[in-house]
Amino acid sequence: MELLNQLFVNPFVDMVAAPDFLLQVLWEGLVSGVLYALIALGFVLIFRSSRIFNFAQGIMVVFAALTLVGLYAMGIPAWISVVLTLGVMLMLAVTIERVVLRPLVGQPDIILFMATIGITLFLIGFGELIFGGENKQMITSELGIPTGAFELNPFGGFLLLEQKDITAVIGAVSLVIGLLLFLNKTRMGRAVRALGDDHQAALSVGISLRTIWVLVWFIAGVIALVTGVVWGARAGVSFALEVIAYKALPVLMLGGLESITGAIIGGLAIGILEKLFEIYWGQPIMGGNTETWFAFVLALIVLLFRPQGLFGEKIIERV
Amino acid sequence: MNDMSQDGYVTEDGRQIGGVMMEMKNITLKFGGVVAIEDISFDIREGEIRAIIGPNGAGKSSMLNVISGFYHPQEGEVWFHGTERPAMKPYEVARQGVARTFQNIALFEGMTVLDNVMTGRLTHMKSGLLSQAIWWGKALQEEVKNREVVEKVIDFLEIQSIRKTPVGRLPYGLKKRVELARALAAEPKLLLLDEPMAGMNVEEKEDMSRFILDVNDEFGTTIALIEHDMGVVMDLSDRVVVMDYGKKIGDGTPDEVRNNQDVIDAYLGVAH
Amino acid sequence: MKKLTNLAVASAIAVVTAGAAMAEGLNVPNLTYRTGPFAATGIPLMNGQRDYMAMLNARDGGIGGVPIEFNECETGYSTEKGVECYEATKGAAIVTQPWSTGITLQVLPKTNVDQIPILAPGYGFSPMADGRVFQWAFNMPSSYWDGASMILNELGGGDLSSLSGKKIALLHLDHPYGKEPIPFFEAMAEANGFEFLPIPVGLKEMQNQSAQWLQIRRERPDYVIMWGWGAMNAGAISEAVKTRYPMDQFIGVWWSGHDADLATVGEAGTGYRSISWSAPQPDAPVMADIRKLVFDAGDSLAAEDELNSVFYQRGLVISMILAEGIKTAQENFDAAEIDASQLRWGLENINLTDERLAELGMTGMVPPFATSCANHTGHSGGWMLQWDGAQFVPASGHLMPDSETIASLEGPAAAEYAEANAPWPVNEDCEG
Amino acid sequence: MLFRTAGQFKTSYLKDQTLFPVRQDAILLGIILAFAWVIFPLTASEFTFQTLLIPVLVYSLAALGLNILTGYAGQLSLGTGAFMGVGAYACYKMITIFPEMNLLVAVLMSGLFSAFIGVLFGLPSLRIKGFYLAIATLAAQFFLVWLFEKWAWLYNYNASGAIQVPHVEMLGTPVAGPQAASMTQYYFVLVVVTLMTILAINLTRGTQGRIWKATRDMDIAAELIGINLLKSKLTAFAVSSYIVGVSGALFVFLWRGAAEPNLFDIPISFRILFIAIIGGLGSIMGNYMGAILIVALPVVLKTLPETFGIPISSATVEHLNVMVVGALIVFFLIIEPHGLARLWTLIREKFIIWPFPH
Repeated sequence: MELLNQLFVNPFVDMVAAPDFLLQVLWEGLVSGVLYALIALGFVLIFRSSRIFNFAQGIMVVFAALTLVGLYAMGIPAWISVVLTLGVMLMLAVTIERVVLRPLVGQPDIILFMATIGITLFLIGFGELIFGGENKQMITSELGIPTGAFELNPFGGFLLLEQKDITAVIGAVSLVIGLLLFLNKTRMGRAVRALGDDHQAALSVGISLRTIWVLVWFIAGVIALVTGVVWGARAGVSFALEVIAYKALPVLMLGGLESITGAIIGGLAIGILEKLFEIYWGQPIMGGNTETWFAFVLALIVLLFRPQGLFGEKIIERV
Repeated sequence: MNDMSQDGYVTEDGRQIGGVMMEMKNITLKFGGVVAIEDISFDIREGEIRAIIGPNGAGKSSMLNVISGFYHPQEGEVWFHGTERPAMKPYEVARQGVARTFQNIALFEGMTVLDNVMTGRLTHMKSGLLSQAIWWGKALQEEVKNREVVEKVIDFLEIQSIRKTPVGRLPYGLKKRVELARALAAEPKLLLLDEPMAGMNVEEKEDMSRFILDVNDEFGTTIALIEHDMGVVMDLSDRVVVMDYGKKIGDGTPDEVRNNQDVIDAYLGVAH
Repeated sequence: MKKLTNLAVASAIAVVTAGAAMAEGLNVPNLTYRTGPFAATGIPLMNGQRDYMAMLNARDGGIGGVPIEFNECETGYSTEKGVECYEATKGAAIVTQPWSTGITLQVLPKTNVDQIPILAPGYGFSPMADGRVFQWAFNMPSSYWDGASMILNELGGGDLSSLSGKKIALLHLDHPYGKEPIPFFEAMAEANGFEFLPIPVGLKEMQNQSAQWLQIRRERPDYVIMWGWGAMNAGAISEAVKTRYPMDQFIGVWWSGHDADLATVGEAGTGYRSISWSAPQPDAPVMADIRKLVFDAGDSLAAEDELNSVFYQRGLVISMILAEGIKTAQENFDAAEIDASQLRWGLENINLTDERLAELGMTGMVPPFATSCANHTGHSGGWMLQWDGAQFVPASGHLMPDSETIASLEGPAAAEYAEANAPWPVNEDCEG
Repeated sequence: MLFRTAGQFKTSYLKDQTLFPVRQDAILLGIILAFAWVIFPLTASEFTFQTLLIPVLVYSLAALGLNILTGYAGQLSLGTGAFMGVGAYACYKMITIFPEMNLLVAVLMSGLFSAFIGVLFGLPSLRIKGFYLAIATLAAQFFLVWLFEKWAWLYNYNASGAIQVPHVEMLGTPVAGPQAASMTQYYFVLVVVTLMTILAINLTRGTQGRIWKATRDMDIAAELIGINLLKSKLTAFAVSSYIVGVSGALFVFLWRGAAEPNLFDIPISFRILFIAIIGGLGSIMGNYMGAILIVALPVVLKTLPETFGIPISSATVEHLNVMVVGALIVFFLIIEPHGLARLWTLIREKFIIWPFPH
């Protein structure tokens, strides 16, 4: 009886008792969700265009952020550092296409997946060798990101919205809009989209497969940089960030590997639900830290009922 | 329908065909809103070679998948050996003695020819995990006994020389033959062949036809086969079902079917 | 660029040490972590340790005329790699410095067999203070329980009963290190009637503690004590600022008092305190030697602004303690080249008085303390350091832990450990 | 020359199915076994036992377990570490509850617990496939490690949350705990690993092996020829998790001596996966080759520059090690996606037909 109360009654009583706190929880969840969605988006783009499950996406986030901070530390002005970092991400995309993807064309999916794990390790070692392992500060104010906070007072309580979180949300939304415009309105973009459906069709647009792959990996690099900046602004930059990359995986399970909408909605849903669960169930009943596994277990349960994910199309098996 | 007695009939070349082995009654299969098979009934008799033909997209493969339990029809019944077959998993159907080949070769690419054919024997193997792990007792006896059966099939299909070759390295025609070997190794009561001659040259087609006839002849195996191309099938089969757009448009001996106006229209592509 | 020069310097030093490996010397390896998620806090400490030994080598030709061979073995704070390093270095070494509570716990039972002292200054298993049971382990000058006790004493203004009815949260790393003070806090909570609330931070959540801080906002504890490390510290402090938790009610253990962690929030962190058994003394004579003989000579891996930080200078203190142990042993056994068991005796008989500290040029960097056969910690006490918006400054007099209470907990815990790991040798010859 | 197979005929099916149809292979194995059982123990130092020999064996065994699931049955798992943890904690609980228990029995039994948990987490594999399943195994990884942290009963309410291997004797000799000699521990591990390897070889070359491989290569066809996919996959999860669990128990009891929950976290899962990939998925022998490479690489990287007098800091070595492992994975995938084992097979085939390559 006591357990039932704790499971089904108390959490909701708590929510109603302190609505300002609930709003804060939702906001915190939303901000994490935006970041999960961004990382998942990078995965989806690459998966759609090349059927590669890019495990390195999360490390690219750290690598991009480290490069940015590292360049700035050398005395290069902030915005020029951003441009140079983009250059580095482009070089990375070209290198990966040339050194890893091209020789592995036509290999089974699992082999390519393993190769991206190899890339992940390489980038960790390389990044730490060049930039060192210590935690660095993101150059938040140098990039013009406001660092203050808005305090709202709903329901007589208080709700604190950090300006850099708001910037993160706005940045993410504009990035997604930009990306959708690119995919839908430009020739290159349409080629990338078509690639997801049919390689031949994509080629008929007249852009080589290699160019598209480099492009896609570069876009993933840009997304990584944006993610790195907003997350770094919250928590600093070091390879300890890689753990957040794992959170994008259950997002992909929920949203489906190929759905951009799925990545966004899945990311937000997981961000918010895991926070709610941790605060109202995990901490009071289970000793806390449930965020490490909640998203995975949730995705697993959803998948049991919908094996194609929430936004995937129903799979008809053929012989 | 043919007006044949319940006890079977005698074919043109003088073989005695037995009673009904499998009967499809009013099968309807849909995928979402798409109707793949619409109200089709036919039967397969002991010892006969039964063909299902029709143009692309006629629903032949779907029908074969219904027989092997891979698809479950929304309406209709499947009767096997005189009893209605409940909805069952494909592997349960296989254990009832139904073996098959596939339109797009479905061999286990990572294994040798011998191992592939041995998988055909799995429905006959019963030894436990422990016995297998210590490679002793029942597992060992089974291994040898079943190997003997498999070697007979290998001899029969003349693939002795490629026994230990990984399947991935074989040319197309040989792969088709290995697939047949795998199905035969199961010693099936009913053998389903999904376009066994697709993509073959004339010589290979002749080889395959000979094997099919020999299988039917030597082991008395009942065979149901699907073909896209009418020519070869007409010579092979005892009775033919013709499908078009998910409907049955003809059923009977090759001669009857050949003279059926609907069938001629379907093949010549008369507008519907 | 800085990084590259560092690399070059590191390489050059490695040549020297590799050369030294051929010569006879005092082999004192350090199991460092300059990589991985905890590197940020590890690097300045290890730079300090290294530079002190380099200074001794440059100034005095080592200790007692014998050069010190100070080799590093990289663990990345991974227990597994740490044990590997322990195995790799223990052959020739006279001491092992495991640098992680996880590694310490793992090698602790092996040191009895391998007969090699573990030096874990200010970390490891608190009951290691009991030298009768833990003959080979040393965690001077203060154990975690000392730290916890000093914090509570400061919070209670010397009278723990004043904490009655209060709620005290422990924000801790969910790792052997972070869990170490929990038994002490639990015992104290029960004895003094305050509510104790442990809030674990998983290794994966160090940089994303919003859930923990939401919990703090909900529970409204009167004080938050932090047992954090690596990226967790900076994460917690910026969350605290964000949650508007009053900084003067937020106190960290000595490993949560790293200048760089507070620098991320700057002014907003003003008032945050950290208990410490060491304090930076920029004008201490020893710093002049370090600057002249090591830093200016280009032998240091540290950056200029690191030299006056709490952690770098604590690194110096740690190496000084080891050097004192070696020196004590050399004098007692009248031998320049000492072995592991002689060093054990040395570490058991350290007597670091004010006079000795002045001699070393380190007055005020660590409180005086003395060890004995039975007391491997020394229980030096410490100071509160407070962040003034730009750096840590001492903000209290010399604080002492509640040694009686701690001793009453240490004994049984040590005995329990020995029993669980039976047969465990106990040194009965020790006099209190 | 070495591998001339002419003149070796098989006169029965059973002989054709022997492990080493080619006599030279059996001789080679004999030499390897002689090294493992006699020569290494006689010559190895304490350091070699602890940093090379024992870890190679333990990691090979874990990789062998993973390989059964991923290499043979085709189900990608990223949660190996957690299942090693289940084995380790199970063994710890059994030994502390029943101190008189024979350690060998405890180690072999601890696998049963991880097999059970493995089957539980394997249940979704019928509906969830490919990468989705791989991510689902991460649910096991994160949840179980969390449980190891939170369920204090598992570590006997120890304040540090870590488990410490108690002193265990067999026949009057210490085999686990601080007083056990490395050589004793090595032989203990060697016995278990040899036993497990023999069982695994038998399982994978016979009926069950064919069922798994069929499931891996084409699950739909496998089901249509009569394979119960759920049973096949669950058997793979069970056998794999059993072996992984046993390796976990060895990992803690016969090597590490203590363990904290995060020891079983993602990094070790990936390390085992790398061993299996680099060694060769779907190969038993590959696990050993992969483990030797992954275990020896950091040691070599550390000592090689020193021997040539090239100065290198310990941190740089660690960074380089991570980089090199990453690069090696990519390199091996490019030159031979099937790993070291396949590389060896190709070399061997060249030997067999030498000197007439056509």
